[in-house]
Amino acid sequence: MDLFEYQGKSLFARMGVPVPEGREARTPDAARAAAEDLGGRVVVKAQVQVGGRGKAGGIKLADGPDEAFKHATDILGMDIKGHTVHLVWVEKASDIAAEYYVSFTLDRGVKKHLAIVSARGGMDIEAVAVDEPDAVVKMHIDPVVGLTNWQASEIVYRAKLDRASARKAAAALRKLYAAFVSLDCDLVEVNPLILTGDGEVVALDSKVTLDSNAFFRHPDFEEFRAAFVEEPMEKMARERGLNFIKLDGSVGIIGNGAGLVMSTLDVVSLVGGAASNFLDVGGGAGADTITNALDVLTKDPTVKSVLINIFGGITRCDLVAQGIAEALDGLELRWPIVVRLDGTNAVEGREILQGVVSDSVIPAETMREAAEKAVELAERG
Amino acid sequence: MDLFEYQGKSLFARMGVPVPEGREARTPDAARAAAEDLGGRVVVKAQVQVGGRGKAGGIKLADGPDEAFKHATDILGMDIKGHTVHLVWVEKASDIAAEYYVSFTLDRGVKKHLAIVSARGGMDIEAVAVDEPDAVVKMHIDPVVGLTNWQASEIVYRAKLDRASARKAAAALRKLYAAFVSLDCDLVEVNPLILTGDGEVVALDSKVTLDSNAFFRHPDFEEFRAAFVEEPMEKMARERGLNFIKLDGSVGIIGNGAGLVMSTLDVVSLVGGAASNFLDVGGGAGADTITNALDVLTKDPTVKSVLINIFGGITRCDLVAQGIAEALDGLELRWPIVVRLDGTNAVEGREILQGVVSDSVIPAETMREAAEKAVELAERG
Amino acid sequence: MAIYVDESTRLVVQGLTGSQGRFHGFRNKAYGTNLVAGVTPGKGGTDVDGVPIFDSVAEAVAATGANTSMVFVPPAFAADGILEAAAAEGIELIVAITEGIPAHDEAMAYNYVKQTTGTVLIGPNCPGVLSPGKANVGITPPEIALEGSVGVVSRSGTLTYQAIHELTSRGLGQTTCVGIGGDPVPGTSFVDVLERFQADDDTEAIVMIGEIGGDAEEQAARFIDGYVTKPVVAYVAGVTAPPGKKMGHAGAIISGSSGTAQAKQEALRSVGATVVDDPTSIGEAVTSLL
Amino acid sequence: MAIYVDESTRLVVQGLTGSQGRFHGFRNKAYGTNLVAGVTPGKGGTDVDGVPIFDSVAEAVAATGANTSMVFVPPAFAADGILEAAAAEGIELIVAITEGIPAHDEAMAYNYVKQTTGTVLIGPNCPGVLSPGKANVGITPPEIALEGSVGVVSRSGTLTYQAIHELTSRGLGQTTCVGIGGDPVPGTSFVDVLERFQADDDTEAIVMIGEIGGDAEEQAARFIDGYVTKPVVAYVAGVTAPPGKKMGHAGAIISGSSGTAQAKQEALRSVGATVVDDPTSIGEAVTSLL
Repeated sequence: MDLFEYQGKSLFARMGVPVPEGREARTPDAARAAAEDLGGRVVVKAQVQVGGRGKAGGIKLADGPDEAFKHATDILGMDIKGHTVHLVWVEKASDIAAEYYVSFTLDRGVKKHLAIVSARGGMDIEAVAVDEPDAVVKMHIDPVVGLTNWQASEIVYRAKLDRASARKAAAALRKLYAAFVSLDCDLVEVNPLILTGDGEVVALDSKVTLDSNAFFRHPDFEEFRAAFVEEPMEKMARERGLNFIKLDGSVGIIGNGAGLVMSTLDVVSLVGGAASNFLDVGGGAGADTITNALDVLTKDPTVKSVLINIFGGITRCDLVAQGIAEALDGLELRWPIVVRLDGTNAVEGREILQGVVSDSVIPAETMREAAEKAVELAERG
Repeated sequence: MDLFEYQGKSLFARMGVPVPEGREARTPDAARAAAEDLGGRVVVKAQVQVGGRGKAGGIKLADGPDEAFKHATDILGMDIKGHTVHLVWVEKASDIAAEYYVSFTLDRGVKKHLAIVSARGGMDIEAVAVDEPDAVVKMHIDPVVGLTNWQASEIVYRAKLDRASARKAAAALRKLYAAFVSLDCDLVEVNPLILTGDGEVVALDSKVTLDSNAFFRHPDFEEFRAAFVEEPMEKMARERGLNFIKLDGSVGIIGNGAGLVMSTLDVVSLVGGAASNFLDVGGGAGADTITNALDVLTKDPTVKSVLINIFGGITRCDLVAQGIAEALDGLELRWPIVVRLDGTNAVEGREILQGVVSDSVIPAETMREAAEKAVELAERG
Repeated sequence: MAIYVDESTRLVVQGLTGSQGRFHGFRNKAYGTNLVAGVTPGKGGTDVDGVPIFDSVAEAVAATGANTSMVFVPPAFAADGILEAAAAEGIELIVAITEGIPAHDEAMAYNYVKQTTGTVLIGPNCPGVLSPGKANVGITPPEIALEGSVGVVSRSGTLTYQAIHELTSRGLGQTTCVGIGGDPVPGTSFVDVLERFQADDDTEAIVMIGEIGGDAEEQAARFIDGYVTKPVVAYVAGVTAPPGKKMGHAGAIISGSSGTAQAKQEALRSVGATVVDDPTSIGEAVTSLL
Repeated sequence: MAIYVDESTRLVVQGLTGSQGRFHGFRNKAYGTNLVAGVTPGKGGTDVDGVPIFDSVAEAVAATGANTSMVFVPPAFAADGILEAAAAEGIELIVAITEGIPAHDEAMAYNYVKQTTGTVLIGPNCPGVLSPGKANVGITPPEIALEGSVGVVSRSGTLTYQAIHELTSRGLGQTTCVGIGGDPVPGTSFVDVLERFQADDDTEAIVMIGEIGGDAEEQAARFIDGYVTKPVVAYVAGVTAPPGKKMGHAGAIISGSSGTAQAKQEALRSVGATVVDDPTSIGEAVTSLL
């Protein structure tokens, strides 16, 4: 789960990483009040989960409350790369002496954590990494013991951060790493981590991705969602434990396992169609799960046909078929469903399916055949 | 540093290990007040840093405040194996369904932490270990990752603790281990860890030894000392950073390094004398350290002669000699000092010493010669 | 021959008393796998359909000589279960089926097991290992498999089944089918499995199923280039998938331009693998190479 | 020949800019040890009497080819310094002088270094290693040593010097003098050093200095019994010492009855070592055996 800047900063603050003081604002009036409350110069920052806010005009400096009101008026409702700004973060302006880049993530290739630090923080860190690789220092961290003090120190010096404040920078790295691990983040990125005029090291931005598999350890994290304006279908899918992504085509896809669903998308494309979504019911789906998945697709007006592609392993085909039968009873389905079942309890599943076969429920023998039928039906529908 | 039972329990409580509620009492009146405060039946427990309190009559059950007063009267001032009772701990009586033994310490031979757990807790766990080794379960813990959940679980089942409360017992083990590591203990021993009638797992006793090398991480631990009635010479030595143990003989010993000091004791004994103390100035002693060490020995009326045995490594003999010279100026020394210097800057040290040689400051060439002279002087003195 | 699991496998299932562990554990047993024990702390001394349950893996190994553990423990406790199995003397192979283990737990367990033991870990979040006609340790439905000479290795659970199905339906049997799982830190990589298939005399061709993300397929391509002489048929899912979640700038800095299905297909094609663009074509491609 | 340190030693000192590190580092250099670098975070780019200082061990190794590190870092940071040296590719030996490292830090560092590297750690809380005439890495005053054929190994700092002194004053030179340190978790044990002395052609006799507590001397006795054919002279300090601090019942359960100086002397005597009861007798005993 990707957090907004201000949410990530609240986690940093919890771990003792200095962040500028600030307030949330959903209206220009609230932004004015926040600026009054904070005093002095403030920065009004669009809260969107996409990079490039600054260039798009989503970050503005205000001399006082009136200007904060004006900037908030401009920024709220703005569209930044397809993301609408519903919220701004108003924070005290910082005195920036230097801008660093810091991130902690997993390097899947090496199977260890990776720290990336650069003294060339700011907007174009990816370009720096390509053009001046030496300016971007990487260090692997063994997840067994975590970031050691010597590593934090070495990376600060190797990346040539300001020497006078090196200990503070190393301390900030250790706290950010502690946040990365103890708060179960997939990513902690700070760009820029700044050095202030008076030698403090402060996180001026945050990009934090939480590992939703670890939410059982952090029940309070669910609260972050309250600030998200979620697309209704995605919200519905998430609440039902389904992995759903909206796409542009007309064939609704339901499958088990990310690989099989991706492959189904590919095959639908190969036979000339286009998927209207990616929907993975995961492993061990029961009848309810399938009914829920079909229910989600009923909310999508672009769907013209649905392809259910199941290869049972931990998932049992008999339960899938039962789910389809239950959905036919309980839901109003506007489109035909092509169903392909193989694997665990496929024979039992196909038997159940035989009982509900109709013009709207069409069994298919293979994945390719299923794709062809579904695309054909979508074109007709 | 060894803690009193109630101090160790305060650390357990800090880590979430259940302990009975209780109060300190230094007078019978205070014990009465504690019992009133706690209500119901209470246990009055002598706070001494030695085993076998129970057998010695240092632990007594009281039905109410008056009996608590009476028991405290008996116990306070009692001598238990040479330890005077200055303080009792009055705690709510527990309903004991089973008594376990649990400890965490370092197994030096294997260089890993060791958990020892037995369902046969109580007073004679050492005898159980000898007579029924299978009843005492040991498990090594890798200090790199610490006690894992599976280890805590396995040891509880292998030691045959009550199955119905096994999860609570495993949780208590994990918390006690967390105390052992995060509070830098050399030893955490709970005997007994009890199962109560209503299925709770509670630490009924504690034996905690803190690692004084780690006190820089736990500045609050110094407060525990306030409860100790320390022998004045030992207190003085500790405050001056000297490793001092009082012994029975007449030759005061000052040396650098535990091994050399022990060896000096052995040689003094070989040549017919007996040391009045063990005093190790440690590595890198300066002139002050030596002056301080001599000052400590001035408080000991049993000293008849002093042997300073230094083999310089990180310690510099010139600074040692300078310290002796300064002590001669600043302190009133009632006894002769035999000095043997070798190693780092020995030549310079011996030169400085030459300047203060007298009947009271006698250089020696070898350790054995130094011991012989010191013993002879002690016999004369 | 087969790799990882065969007639000598003596299987303990961690979580045999749960519904999934029981269903799949006994399906494996029904297939002929030597299921010797289950482990569920607190249920030691009981049994499930005659298979004894122990409180710990160590006790199970001591009592039954188990050499392989399958982990069906819930996500919150699965990494601990992997550590337990790895610490038990005698367990040589751990197959971790559990999906949804927190990433940091998984990374820690993987590295610690590697640093302190010689135990092989497959998974987590994988369908397990099936050596047709010999043993099944995992959740792959065994009826779709056929004994033969094709080695199958896959990052994706259900696509593994799809691949096996395509082979079997064309009469192409398998030596062993290995699902390495799609999690960020798989215990066993494509390279590990390719190395075993290359060394296995009975394996004549290899089918490899990849997907977008990470660089495991690119690593596999480099290994194939240097060490694999047997024909390889590869399929990579996700050609039309929306761009995957990128881990901030960090992700881009780590991976550079790699990670797309197209880049992976190209890497594999460039080292001589036959790359198909539809899983339905896998069987045909293997037939043409044998 | 010599063990651990010799003319090929290229030494980096962690903490060379501190007063102790500087005094001993340069005493080692004056003895002929090839001191190539110092490490003090924040002082990289400076030098001490011409020896360059780096911010990290890795940088020092990269710039100077150091293969041995001596740790003079204060106790609170010393375990971290050991981990740093062990992680630096090229460092083969770490000699940790620092006294007073918290026990848990030490135990963690020891086990992690052992699990993840092949680096040899001697100490902490030790006087280091001196190969007379070749190199000195530590705090042993080198003027007391003499090149020769006796190997010295000791748990006690100052007693090591005493033993060397006794040998030298009788004209008995040493191949190498190794102080393994008296801390609860020494990186190198008696057994490790005995094994090297046994394998070293130039070492003709071994002097071993033990003390009360632990079971390192008993382990050494078992090793001597099985593997050491060279004469061993042993001294154990603490015969008349007050009973050491016993770690509760746990200590008694772990150690049984061992740990006393008498038990250690007996164990060593029983395997053929010559046990002396006064360090002054060490030289005489060695003379009688050679």
